[in-house]
Amino acid sequence: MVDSAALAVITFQSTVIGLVFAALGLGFNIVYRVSKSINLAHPAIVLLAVYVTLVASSYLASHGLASLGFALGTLVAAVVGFATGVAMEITIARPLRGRPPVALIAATLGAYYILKGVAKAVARDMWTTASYRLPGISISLGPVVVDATDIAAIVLAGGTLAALIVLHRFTRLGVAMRAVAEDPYGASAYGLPVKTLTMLSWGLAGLAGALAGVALASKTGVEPSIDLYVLEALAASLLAGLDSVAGIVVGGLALGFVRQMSNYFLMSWLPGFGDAAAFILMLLVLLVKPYGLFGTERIERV
Amino acid sequence: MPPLLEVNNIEVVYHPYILVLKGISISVPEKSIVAVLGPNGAGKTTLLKSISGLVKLDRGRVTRGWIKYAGMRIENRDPEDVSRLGVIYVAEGRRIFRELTVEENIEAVAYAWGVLADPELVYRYFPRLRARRRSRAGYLSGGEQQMLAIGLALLAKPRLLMLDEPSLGLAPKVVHEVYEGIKRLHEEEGVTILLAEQNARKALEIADYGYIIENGKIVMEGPAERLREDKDVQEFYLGLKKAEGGGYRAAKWYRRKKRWV
Amino acid sequence: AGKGAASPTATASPTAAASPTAASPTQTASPTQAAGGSAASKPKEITIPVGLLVDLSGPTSGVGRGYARGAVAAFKYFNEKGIYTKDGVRVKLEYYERDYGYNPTRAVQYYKEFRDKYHVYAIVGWGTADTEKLSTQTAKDKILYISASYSAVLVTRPYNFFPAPDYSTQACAAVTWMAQRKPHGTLVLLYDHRVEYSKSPIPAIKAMAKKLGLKVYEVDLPLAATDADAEAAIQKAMQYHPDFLWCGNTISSCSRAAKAMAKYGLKAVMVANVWGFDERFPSLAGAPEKLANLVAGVSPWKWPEYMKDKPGYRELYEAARMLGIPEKDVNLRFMQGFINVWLLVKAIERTDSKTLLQKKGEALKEALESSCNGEPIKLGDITPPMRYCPGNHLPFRSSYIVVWNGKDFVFEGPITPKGVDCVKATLKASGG
Amino acid sequence: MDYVLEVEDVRVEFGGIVAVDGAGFRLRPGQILALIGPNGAGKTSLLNVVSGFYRPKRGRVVFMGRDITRVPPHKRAAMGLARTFQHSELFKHMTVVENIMAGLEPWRRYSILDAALWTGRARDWEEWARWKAEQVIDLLELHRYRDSIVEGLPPGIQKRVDLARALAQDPKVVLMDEPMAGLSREEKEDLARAIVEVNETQGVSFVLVEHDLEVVMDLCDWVVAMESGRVISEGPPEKVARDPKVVEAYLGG
Amino acid sequence: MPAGVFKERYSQLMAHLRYPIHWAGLVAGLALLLALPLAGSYAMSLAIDAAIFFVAAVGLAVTTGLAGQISLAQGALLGVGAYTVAKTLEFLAAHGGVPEGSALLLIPAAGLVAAAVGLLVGLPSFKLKGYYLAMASIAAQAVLMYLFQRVIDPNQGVTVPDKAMTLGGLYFGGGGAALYYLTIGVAAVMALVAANIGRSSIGRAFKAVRDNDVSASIVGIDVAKAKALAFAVGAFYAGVAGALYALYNISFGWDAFGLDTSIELLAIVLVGGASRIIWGPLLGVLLLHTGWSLLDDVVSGLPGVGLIGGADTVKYLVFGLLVAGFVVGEPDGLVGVLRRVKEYFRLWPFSY
Ligand SMILES: Nc1ncnc2c1ncn2[C@@H]1O[C@H](COP(=O)(O)OP(=O)(O)OP(=O)(O)O)[C@@H](O)[C@H]1O
Ligand SMILES: Nc1ncnc2c1ncn2[C@@H]1O[C@H](COP(=O)(O)OP(=O)(O)OP(=O)(O)O)[C@@H](O)[C@H]1O
Ligand SMILES: [Mg+2]
Ligand SMILES: [Mg+2]
Repeated sequence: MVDSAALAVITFQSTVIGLVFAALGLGFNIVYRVSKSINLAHPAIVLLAVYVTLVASSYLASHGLASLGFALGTLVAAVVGFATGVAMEITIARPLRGRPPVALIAATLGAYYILKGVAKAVARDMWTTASYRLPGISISLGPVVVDATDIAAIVLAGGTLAALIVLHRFTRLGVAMRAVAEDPYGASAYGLPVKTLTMLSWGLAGLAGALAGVALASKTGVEPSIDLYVLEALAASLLAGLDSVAGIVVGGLALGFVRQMSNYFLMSWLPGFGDAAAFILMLLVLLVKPYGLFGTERIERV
Repeated sequence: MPPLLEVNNIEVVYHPYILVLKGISISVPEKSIVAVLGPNGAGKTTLLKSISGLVKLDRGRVTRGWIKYAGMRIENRDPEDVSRLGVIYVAEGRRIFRELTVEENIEAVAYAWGVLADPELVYRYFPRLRARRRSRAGYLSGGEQQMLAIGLALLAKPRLLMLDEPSLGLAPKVVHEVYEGIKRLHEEEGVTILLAEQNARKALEIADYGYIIENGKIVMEGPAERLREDKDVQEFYLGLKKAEGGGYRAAKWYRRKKRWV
Repeated sequence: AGKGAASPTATASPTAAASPTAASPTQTASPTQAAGGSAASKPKEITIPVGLLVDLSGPTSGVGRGYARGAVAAFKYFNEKGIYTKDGVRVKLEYYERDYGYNPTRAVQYYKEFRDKYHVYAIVGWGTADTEKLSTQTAKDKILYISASYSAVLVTRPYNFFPAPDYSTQACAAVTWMAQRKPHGTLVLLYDHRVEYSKSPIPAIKAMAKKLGLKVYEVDLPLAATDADAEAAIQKAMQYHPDFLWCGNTISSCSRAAKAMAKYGLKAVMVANVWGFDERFPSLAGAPEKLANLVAGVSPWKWPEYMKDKPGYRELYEAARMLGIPEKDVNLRFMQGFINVWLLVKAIERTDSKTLLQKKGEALKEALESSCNGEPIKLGDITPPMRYCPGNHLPFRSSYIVVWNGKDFVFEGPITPKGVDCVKATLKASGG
Repeated sequence: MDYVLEVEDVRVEFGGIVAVDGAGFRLRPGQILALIGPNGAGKTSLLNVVSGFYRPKRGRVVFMGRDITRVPPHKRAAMGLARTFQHSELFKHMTVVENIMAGLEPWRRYSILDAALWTGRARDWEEWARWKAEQVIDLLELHRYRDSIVEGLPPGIQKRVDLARALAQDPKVVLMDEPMAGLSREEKEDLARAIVEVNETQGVSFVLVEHDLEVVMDLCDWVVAMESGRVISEGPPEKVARDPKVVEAYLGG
Repeated sequence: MPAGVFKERYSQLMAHLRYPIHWAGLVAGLALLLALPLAGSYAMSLAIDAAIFFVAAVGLAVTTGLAGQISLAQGALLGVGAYTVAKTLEFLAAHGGVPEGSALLLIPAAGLVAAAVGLLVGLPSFKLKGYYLAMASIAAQAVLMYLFQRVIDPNQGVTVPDKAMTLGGLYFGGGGAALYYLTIGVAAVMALVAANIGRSSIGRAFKAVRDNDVSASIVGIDVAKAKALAFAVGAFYAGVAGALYALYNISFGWDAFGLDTSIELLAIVLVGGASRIIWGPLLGVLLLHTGWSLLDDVVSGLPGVGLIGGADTVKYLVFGLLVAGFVVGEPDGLVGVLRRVKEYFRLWPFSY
């Protein structure tokens, strides 16, 4: 018994969530490209941005700017996200350049705690379950209803993805970033602006994390535990291939669909199997394509 | 006129306390080719890396002495700043971006130099790269990789080009080709070249002046032709003793110890 | 958050010093000293250590913060006001606040710190999973444990207390209310099938529904639900044409489900359990008008905002004023933390200093259990008279159904479920 | 047995690229054979087929009379087929002596339980392995570096460690990929001496891929020249060096 | 080898305790551990807890640090060990009763069961590398977690019966001196075993696979077998740690074995210094695990805590700064810090 209305709704929601996952995963890929490391602080950047938006928008609301609150709050969060990324590059990634990637991973874990502390300090009394105030839009497309949170998520996640993918794929900057990622020594010897590019990349990753985080929070509500979704988005990154920026869209959508569809269709037998299913899918894909769907295979020669 | 590059009595230490260069001074006049020779581990690479600033990334440091390039002190500067000044270092072991295609390698470096860089330049000097432009550089043969590495350096329009063992692992014919390329570059573009080599014969063929480093110290220096004539250099670096019945198989029975050091 | 402000600094605060009964710190006998020394000289004031285990940073910190705030406010408030044992000795509560981030391993570690380093008499704790798991140990260690988890399992544990009916009894009240509104209706249960907290009242609900003639279906709704999960769950639920929904998760998950309900125009009434519904619910769900009379929550108590001047509730506001907490923050969560500490205060008030110092947690337990056949415990008007009996720590059985009418919350009830022993139904199902 | 190693008609492809296209060679016991050819001729790929890292599309490898084309690489080492590499492929975070001893793993004669409890069996074997390693350390004069981490060592020393790791396995055949690259004249002589010594005293056969023609001429009994994956010339060194095809493709004018 | 100290046999070079200073350290360490119960039961609890995580981390250090296979399933494998104990006892209780002290006997069994599961977890390592392998292990973590939630521990809580933890009048549950000595004893033996494996040919094979798996296979190491073994050994440690976890916690549920625990264990290994399989995990556990428990008192004493949002907030800031500061200051992990101190004294007064 497949209810077609339900199927349409779930398909739409899977797409939205998939886009959000893709945007969340994007930050991992960008950082991986320049620093060959997983940024474990990425979830905390998301957390910070989500609460910055909440605090900023409620501050604006209390000053009579309720209608602009969300938009301006998001803007503030984007700036904070970018700045956080840059700050991480300067304080952590740069001193550890040339060291084994595990050192950077461990350091980003430290940054995770710091940023979570900062998020808590920013939120203070607002460190709680909340939701953004969005206009009461409701558009019906057949059985599917699109509301303001859907629109916010699609615009934020989709916009972030589109902008950064264009930047990485269709400009020389993207190639230069890959070169820097592969061999920062060599790159600096050939005159590539390694510091600037690395900093910019981390900044953009932070920015992407912030915007994706706000997109996520409009779909889940603002939650102290919202950072947990971000680790799941890591699956999207690997599914796509860690060094593929454009592939992340496919990775995110695949994750969104598998997660939601198995949650729905397996509900009676395996309730809540979505997360595990998403990881199993990823594992199966990786067993066939060990560097993800679009990742570049590592060159192995002796 | 002062030399383009002057290295004065530098000491270089790697983390934590490995002293590698123990007071080295060299000078490279504008538009010359200077060769640095020496056995394995002597410190040739370290010398070039200290000039380019790359020692820093190996957790090394110039702890004494100074390096002057075009009148500026450049020791312990960031490598990207040094390369911006026109000092381009082509590392040993064909340091290219192996995961990128040939074309992308060129694009990446061209990005750094903006409109100044002419990607075609690479293909002009090393035409055989054109055919492989879409291959990932890691799959190129050794000679092609070396050509690409030098080609990338060209894009930066270097004033001082430092080459670290450009002949390493190349077939004789390709060594010849690469050296021809270097010579052409020197002549046509007027690039000053600092060359570190094991292949002393090849290096001294094109160099104006040479230094021999052993164990972090300069043990001998002089104009190239004079080094070529030196008996010890001949024996230990050029292997010219064959005429006297030496050769590799004979090395088993007879081996003279070096006098220097 | 470390050592509570009930330590000497707070004792020496101006208000305390001005109060005639306040003793200066030097006169304060430490409990160990007093217990070990001659019992003849009665100390003027004793300090007893208490652990406060809360989630301020983990997945449940969205409600955990309010709860912790209420508890801390209560510690400070009662310390200031003065807590006296039956024999008139003043008791100061020295509390140690620990944020365990909902991590069970850390909960155990902090428990050991409370027990072995601070020798606490009592702990005011938090989650279902950690409280249940610690309950065996607290019974052995004889430490009174008052939790924010109202799990039925805890009703039978000797040292566990809470001033509310257990989840199952609360849920049974909700089912009773549903049956009253529409006999033989259809009920869909939304809850996370994997989480003990969400699952805990399900067997009781099923038993009650069967008894009252409601049809029951189950739908999985993750505790960490996105709109995609919530909308899928609601779509699934709609296929059963429900009259009622039960949401057994926490407020974020339940409010997402309500949002989906409004979005797809499902006209069923959702009743959420106590942690799934509070003052924020309509705004979290994002469609306050559309959800009028469609969303409700169970609550064992009326909410502070509606009872401002009533005894018991007055103390909440007084405490908040004293600590500079804005009035709007005196909400259900704040009250839950506050009354848990208050219950501890009640226990102290029902024992005498000698027994307290000698038997520590056991004295507190016995004091609370003395309500079984003796004077019941009342926390102002917040709770009805409560009786804790050995082996059955269910203090009362009635709950309100709090209905959102589009503008305001309306309290229906109190409702006392009848005909099914809801605690037993749950205990039987969990095999404990 | 005429040949210790026979490599016949090997073909290796990577996507569209044909790296080896029907090349092969035969190695007599005690022989030192050189494999020469321009960069990209497929020399390394051919060695990779022999040591089992690449699986050929066609052709076969016969080692001591046994077809080993399908034998996994780690088993070939145990059979007496050792290998050194073109670029450093050492275990770079391990010390020199550990690197050498790692090559003895196929001969380990104790179980993980022995290891865990460090029983006599484990101890005795480790002692033997260490002794074995010290033998080659002596031979190749690596004493100074015995306990150094490989990563920081100069490339020339790393080459020597690589050879030591191979020789410790008591091989019948050693495949060496550009052993002389990056060595100074003097070091080349040292290495050559070691090769000749092992060759003459223990009868070990060698396949050298080498660009230094002088070394090839001096050391080798037989030279195989390749180009574009095919053998273009074969024979005694002097003959091959004069072959116009070789001069054209490899040596240059 | 310092001048003047000569070894006659190679095996002496391989001994763990080569110099008098090693012996002195061992004696001092042992004395400290034996005397620790004098510091009170909280100190013992901290030590037991630390020892349990230490064992699990040493296992992970073998898998990840020694053999280079990143695993984020160690938390779930800890659960496998813990549930092996609890579920076997549950079964025994239902079929004739729990023998005295049986929980103790189940410790090695827990290790073996976990090792078997660990083999499965490690299967993708034949194909995957680095982060991709790490992700595959998250998949294993997720699947195991689902099994715990739906099949093995649907009530989110199991309890080890007291009788199973009592032997010869001693009670090994929850804490106390008996469990303390048992735990540190097990931890010490497990550390020794790891060190032994590390210096054996098997350990060298692990390291070879980590450094360069291609050349490892060509020089004769069975890479697949080595990887599988590394996973099994690591999982065995997790299983043993899980059994001890069961004894110490008495009651526990699947929420203790989530991805956060796996991440914590990996962080312990990485921050401590991945290449040293004993000292790295030890220092990592002390900083990241025990340090967290000890930080509360420190943090609440800091001035201005209330201004930044309370001690719980400040704790995150301080802890994060500690971790990041240590790593950035010494990328080789905490072990690197130790080495630096040692180096400093060795060269003193000629500090360069
Ligand atoms: N990153 C490093 N850390 C520590 N020591 C190093 C480092 N890099 C090089 N060394 C040491 O410095 C010395 C000089 O090395 P360098 O690479 O400069 O020699 P080289 O003359 O270029 O040798 P080759 O001809 O083999 O390239 C060597 O002994 C080497 O071990
Ligand atoms: N793993 C691989 N994937 C794709 N192409 C490869 C791979 N290995 C080698 N090739 C290609 O196969 C050809 C032969 O390479 P090989 O390394 O065998 O040459 P070689 O004779 O050893 O050259 P050199 O003297 O430069 O080392 C080259 O074109 C190379 O790009
Ligand atoms: Mg060099
Ligand atoms: Mg080759």
